[in-house]
Amino acid sequence: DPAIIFDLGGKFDKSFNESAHNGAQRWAEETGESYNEFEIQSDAQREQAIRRFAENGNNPVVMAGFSWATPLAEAAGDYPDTKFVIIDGVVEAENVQSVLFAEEQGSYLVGMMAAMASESGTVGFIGGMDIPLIRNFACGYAQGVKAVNEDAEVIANMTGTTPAAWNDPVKGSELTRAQISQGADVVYAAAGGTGVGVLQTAADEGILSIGVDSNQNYLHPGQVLTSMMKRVDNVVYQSFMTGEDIETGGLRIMTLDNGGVGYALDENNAELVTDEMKAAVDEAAAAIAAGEISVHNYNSDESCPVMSF
Amino acid sequence: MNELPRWADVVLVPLINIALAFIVAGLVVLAIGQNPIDMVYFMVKGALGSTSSIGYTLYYTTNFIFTGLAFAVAMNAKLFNIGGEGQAAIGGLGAALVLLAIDWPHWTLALPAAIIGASVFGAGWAAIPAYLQAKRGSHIVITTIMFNFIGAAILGYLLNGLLKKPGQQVPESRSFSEGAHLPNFHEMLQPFGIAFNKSAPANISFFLAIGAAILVWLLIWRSRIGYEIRAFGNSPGATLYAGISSVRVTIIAMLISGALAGMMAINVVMGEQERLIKDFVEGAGFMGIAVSLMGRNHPFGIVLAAFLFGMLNQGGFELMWEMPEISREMVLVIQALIIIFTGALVNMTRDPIEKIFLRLHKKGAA
Amino acid sequence: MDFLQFILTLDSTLRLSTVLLLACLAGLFSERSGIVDIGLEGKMLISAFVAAAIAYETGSVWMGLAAGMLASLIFAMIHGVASIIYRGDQIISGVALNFLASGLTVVVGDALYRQGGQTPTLAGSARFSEITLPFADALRDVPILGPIYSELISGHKPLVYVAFLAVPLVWWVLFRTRFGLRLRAVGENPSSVDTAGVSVVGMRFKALLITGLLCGIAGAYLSTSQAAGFGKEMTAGRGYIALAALIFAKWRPLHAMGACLLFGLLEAVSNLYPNIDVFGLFTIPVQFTQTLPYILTVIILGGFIGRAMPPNAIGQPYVKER
Amino acid sequence: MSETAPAIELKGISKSFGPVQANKDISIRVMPGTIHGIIGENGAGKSTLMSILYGFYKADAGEIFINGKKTEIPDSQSAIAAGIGMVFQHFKLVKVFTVLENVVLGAEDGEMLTPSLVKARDELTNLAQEYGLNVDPDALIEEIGVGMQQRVEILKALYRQADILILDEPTGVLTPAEADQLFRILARLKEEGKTIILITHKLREIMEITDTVSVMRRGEMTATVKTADTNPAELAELMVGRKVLLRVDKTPAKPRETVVEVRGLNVTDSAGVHRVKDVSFEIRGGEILGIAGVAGNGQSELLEVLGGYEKATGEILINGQAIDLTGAHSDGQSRRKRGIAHVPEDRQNEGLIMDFQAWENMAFGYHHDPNYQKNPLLMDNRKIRDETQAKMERFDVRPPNPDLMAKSFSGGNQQKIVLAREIERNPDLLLVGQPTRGVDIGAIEFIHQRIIELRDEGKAILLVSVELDEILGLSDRIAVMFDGRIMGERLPEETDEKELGLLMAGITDTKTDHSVAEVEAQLANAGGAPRKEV
Ligand SMILES: Nc1ncnc2c1ncn2[C@@H]1O[C@H](COP(=O)(O)OP(=O)(O)OP(=O)(O)O)[C@@H](O)[C@H]1O
Ligand SMILES: Nc1ncnc2c1ncn2[C@@H]1O[C@H](COP(=O)(O)OP(=O)(O)OP(=O)(O)O)[C@@H](O)[C@H]1O
Ligand SMILES: [Mg+2]
Ligand SMILES: [Mg+2]
Repeated sequence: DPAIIFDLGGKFDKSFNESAHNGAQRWAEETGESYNEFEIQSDAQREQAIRRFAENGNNPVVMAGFSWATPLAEAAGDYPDTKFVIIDGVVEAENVQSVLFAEEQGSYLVGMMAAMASESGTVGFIGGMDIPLIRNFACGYAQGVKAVNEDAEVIANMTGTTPAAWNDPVKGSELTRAQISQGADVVYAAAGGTGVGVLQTAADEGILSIGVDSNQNYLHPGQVLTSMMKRVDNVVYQSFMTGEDIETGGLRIMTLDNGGVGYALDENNAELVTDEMKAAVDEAAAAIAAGEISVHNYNSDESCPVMSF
Repeated sequence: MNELPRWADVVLVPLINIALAFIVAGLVVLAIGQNPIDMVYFMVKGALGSTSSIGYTLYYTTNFIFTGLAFAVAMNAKLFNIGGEGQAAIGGLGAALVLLAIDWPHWTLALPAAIIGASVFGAGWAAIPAYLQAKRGSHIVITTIMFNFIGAAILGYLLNGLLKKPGQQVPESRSFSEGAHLPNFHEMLQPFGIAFNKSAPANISFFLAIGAAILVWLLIWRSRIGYEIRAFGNSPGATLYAGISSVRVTIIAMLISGALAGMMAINVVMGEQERLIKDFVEGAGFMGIAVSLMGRNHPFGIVLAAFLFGMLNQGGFELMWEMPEISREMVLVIQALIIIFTGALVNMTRDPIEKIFLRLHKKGAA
Repeated sequence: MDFLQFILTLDSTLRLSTVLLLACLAGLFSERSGIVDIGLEGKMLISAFVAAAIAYETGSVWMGLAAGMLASLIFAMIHGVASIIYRGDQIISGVALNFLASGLTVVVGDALYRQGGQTPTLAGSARFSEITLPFADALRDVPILGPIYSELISGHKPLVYVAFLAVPLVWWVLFRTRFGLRLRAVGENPSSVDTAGVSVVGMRFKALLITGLLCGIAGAYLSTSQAAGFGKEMTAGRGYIALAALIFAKWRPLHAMGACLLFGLLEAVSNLYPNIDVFGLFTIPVQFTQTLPYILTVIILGGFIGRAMPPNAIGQPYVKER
Repeated sequence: MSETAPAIELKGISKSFGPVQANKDISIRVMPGTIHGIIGENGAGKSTLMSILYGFYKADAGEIFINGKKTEIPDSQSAIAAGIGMVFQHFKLVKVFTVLENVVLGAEDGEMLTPSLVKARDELTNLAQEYGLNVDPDALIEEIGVGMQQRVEILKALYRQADILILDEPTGVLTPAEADQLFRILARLKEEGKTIILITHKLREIMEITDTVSVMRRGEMTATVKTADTNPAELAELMVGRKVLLRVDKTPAKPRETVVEVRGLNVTDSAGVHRVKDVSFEIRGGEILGIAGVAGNGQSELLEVLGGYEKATGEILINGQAIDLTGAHSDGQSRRKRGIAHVPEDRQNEGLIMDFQAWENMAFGYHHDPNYQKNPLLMDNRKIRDETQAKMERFDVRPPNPDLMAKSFSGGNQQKIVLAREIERNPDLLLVGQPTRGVDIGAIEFIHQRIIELRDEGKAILLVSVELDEILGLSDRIAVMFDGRIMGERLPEETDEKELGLLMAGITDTKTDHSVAEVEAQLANAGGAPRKEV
């Protein structure tokens, strides 16, 4: 059987892990087969969890989250017959497939939408834990905003520096209010479970919000502008489908072009996304896919041309 | 009035209390619709069922021995050091700095250096609350808790900045050099032809912990400073009369305590992760309190209690595979119940048992 | 910083202080009666969970509040049985109850909702909504006073008002009633209360009862007012900060309010201005601003702002016969 | 007599604390309008019996009758309802409360405080006039002296309309003049028809004021007699069960050269109170200097300075060499090295660690002794234990078992352990504080003999005691301290309790007569508040 290991925050974080979980579920429903899963409680359990699955004979073993990189690098060599997939991290090993997402591209699109929806010209970003990955979200978002409105202001806050930052909806809520007080009328939450508090408060306070990872539009219908989709579910689904034959030893990048990232449009936000908005964004998406617009990746040089952290 | 025979005091009462804790935990399990017998079975099997399980159990045991000893040393001076968590975290920082500083040629050189790094940093982190307690009377319980938060923030800051491996997401340091690798049980037992799981994290730190327990025993019950620590703990007022400096005792006890807590990092940071990660302490600092209480602040008892808690931890981990309906936090519930029954509610069982012994005694005398 | 933003910072301060204040007043009763309560954290946590779960199940936030208070009360009573009746160590009992709350909330929450210990998101009547005071909208545009009234004073969730109105009430109970006199006496010298014909056990249990109820409100506030549901470990050390505020306040209700507002302000400022730029010379990192409440607590406890004398009999079980 | 019911009748009261049987089948009758004394050695069970009557403890067996009616007294509330008031050996007052609040506590009239306080203030004025019990209702307890505190306790009982008043060792903390004042109040209460039970160790007081007296021994009531029909010697014998030497047996001192010289000593404590003012004296080898004084007048600080744990200014010379009074080397350890041994006033909180075994206690304060080290790191526990065994036998500690915890020895035997430790160190100067507090008469004899023996070996001894009998009996010279100063020095054979009592109240002109009011006013002037619970 294949197996999936979730990151801290758990499979029902309404965000990243949940997206992975959905992919696995979809596979199970379609194939009628079963898989193993595990939610770790702390960083120190990572290696133990990987080994537990490998020794149990699960194959492939998919893990979602950048934090898996080091423990996987440690363990992978001991199980040459097991195929591993790591999402958001890079491990150079024969039996590991590394999957990265071009978050900056998806964020760019929702940034454009934010700028167009904003009346005040000020938009917000609330990140989870302050790490390069999240800064990349912020940077892509800011680039999208500036592309629409050169003068727009982007207020960015990170929830914290510990993994607890993924799970602090109260803090998310306060940060949202703080940004509202600074004039923001659209906030983008890239903060895992913390984002639930962001979206909640935005809805309570009558401003728009943007979800992340999964489609979060349904959380507050009519009040979530869109969600930056990071199709972790697709990666998990495909990995499970391919099974033991999965190609390893390389890096796979999920972009706008190959459907890895995108923005969500459904009945919950249909009224919020104007035709004009949609047209502009789709055009940009095509341009990015074609390489005509290049969105700067924060990770490439640990800096962002349009904002500082 | 101590009418309980010693064996009843140190064996019978704790055993009854642990049993009570498990009974209540069992009720919780029943309440969420699961079978408590299965739970215990899978936990024991998960903790001792294979050399891999044993390796993990001993690995956790090692942590708990260190943090338990840390709490006990301070507790003998009646100082509630709730700061094991932060002291271990900063101890890890100390060990990591030492191990990252140079390319260590061999673990026999790296280990003593890391021990110094971990214990000096751990002790340093305990020193400020100790000083504030001794000199300014600030309640050590609160200050050490605050230092847990501050320690975590410092570690977070450094792992996001100075110590972070460039270009990576995870707030963790780069891995230590090969030479800093500590022999694990597999490597240690192989020469004797004993097969032990290759990847189980138990390592030579386990023996370091046992050694520390023996040293703590000598320190507390055989040395002069230990005498002073116990005297101060039993009767702070009396130390003035005897010319024992309360400031000195408070600070020394806390330094030793912090150093021991810091040593936990040898097991985790050096022995298992081989790099500095965030939150590697995983509550072991807090669990040290329970371990020490159960072990009645005595090194021998602490080693046994640490093993029990190690089993719980590892058994609880395995339980998630066997009974995914039971959240791993169940382990925390069991541990909390053990603290409640063996720590806070001791007299609930002790009083009646004492009465029984008193009656038997009177009958015997008559 | 313009005036409105200043007001909004204070507004945020009020929201953030509320939990601390409720917990701090809760701790005041316990500690004034001579019982150390390091378990404020756990009581809030269990209440936050139960309140969210019951509010979700019944759809009524008031049911949730009541249930949360009950849960916290049960924890307070366990602490009472351990420390009053069985003369157990109060710190150990408190620490253990904190663990128990951490574990139980997730075990039960996971068993009920299978969401990794979280409760489902609360909506509508399962959450507290804001109260707009009379004329708030009409007065909004009056300079200075308008924003103060309509932003700062009006427009909070009911429990915020409960917390701040509780302050004078607690003061009055403590210093103007028979109960208050006995409460203060039992924390100073329990045998004086005993020989005066008042039950020490009874007084201490009454005190813990109030502690339990107030902590219950604090916890329910977290999950049904400030957030919309329970999340694992959502108290995040606020119980300890409340305890520190209590010491800072020297166990007095009005001072407690001041201390909690200060901690709330620190949190609000660190939310609003995570990286503080000092004259463009260097930046105070966010880790520092976020850690400020803890650092401040240590400084306060270091006696640099006057030494706090706790109730005389605090922490010691009352034993007549050894 | 048979027609009036006794105010109090106890029948077959028994009470155990774990293995200790404090009261065994005790019966007693106290007639209304009388003062009934209870005497007995320490630990005889007097306080326990009274606490049972007051509902503080619950008896294991027995019945209580109040005014002929069987009454259940499960708690103090019921005792108060039955008209009983009690002044405990250790006062039960809230120190940070005012007098008024202490009086009202537990006897409030309703939920609101203010009406109760107003009413109590009036009532206190009345009581003050009626019985001469003047106290400032708004004074904080921690700021008034012990004598005043005792009045508050009596007022508490009267405010609750007690008809039966129990006083447990009320004079232990009072000067003779204050005690006289108390007895006048008690006489007045008796006139009013109140019944009083008085526990005391002082046979003189029993003879002076009681109508009947009961004697307790080892938990049993051994006798009840009319005071008029007995005498102190008989009572002492009833108490101990054998004839007792009520006087100390000693030969005149043969002083040698000066061992300790104290010059211009001043002590200010951590609270900023000036405790010892300009004290100078000297003690020669082979003599005992006794320091008399009401507790809290600087004697304790004097001992602490000499013992090395209180800082001071001035000069102390031991065998002609100055010792450091302020620096880093001023602690108990350095004093011991200079040949000073110290039997502290409070053996349970200072002299011993109650949860240490006897042998561990024998090293207490001397744990740095090189003889006790096995090697530079470890102590030689076996050696300490063997030494302890021998010392315990020499000092007749019962049982002579070095492995028992200090707490499991009786008070007298605990004191012997401390004495054994300090005297066997063969010090040049022995400091002794309250050597026989809480010790039974048999042990007192033994302890006094040991102190005299040490003197006869040529050592200097500084004795601090609140017991005037002890001071008069043991000392070769007596200094009286009041408000931190030495009021004067007397020779025991040339003075008496009355003169010392006046000096203890700070009155140096001891030749003329002084009224009680004068003594009292003088005491009220004394500087420092009482330092710790006595
Ligand atoms: N609360 C208690 N717990 C245990 N033992 C006690 C307690 N109170 C008294 N005892 C023991 O009971 C016995 C009688 O004590 P009690 O205080 O009644 O004596 P007493 O005659 O009042 O002595 P004293 O003259 O010292 O006041 C003693 O052995 C004492 O140690
Ligand atoms: N508070 C207490 N708790 C437990 N045991 C006690 C307590 N007080 C006294 N005891 C025990 O009771 C016994 C009698 O103690 P107590 O102090 O009454 O003796 P005593 O008759 O006063 O003797 P001494 O004259 O030597 O003081 C002691 O052996 C002691 O072990
Ligand atoms: Mg007594
Ligand atoms: Mg005695």
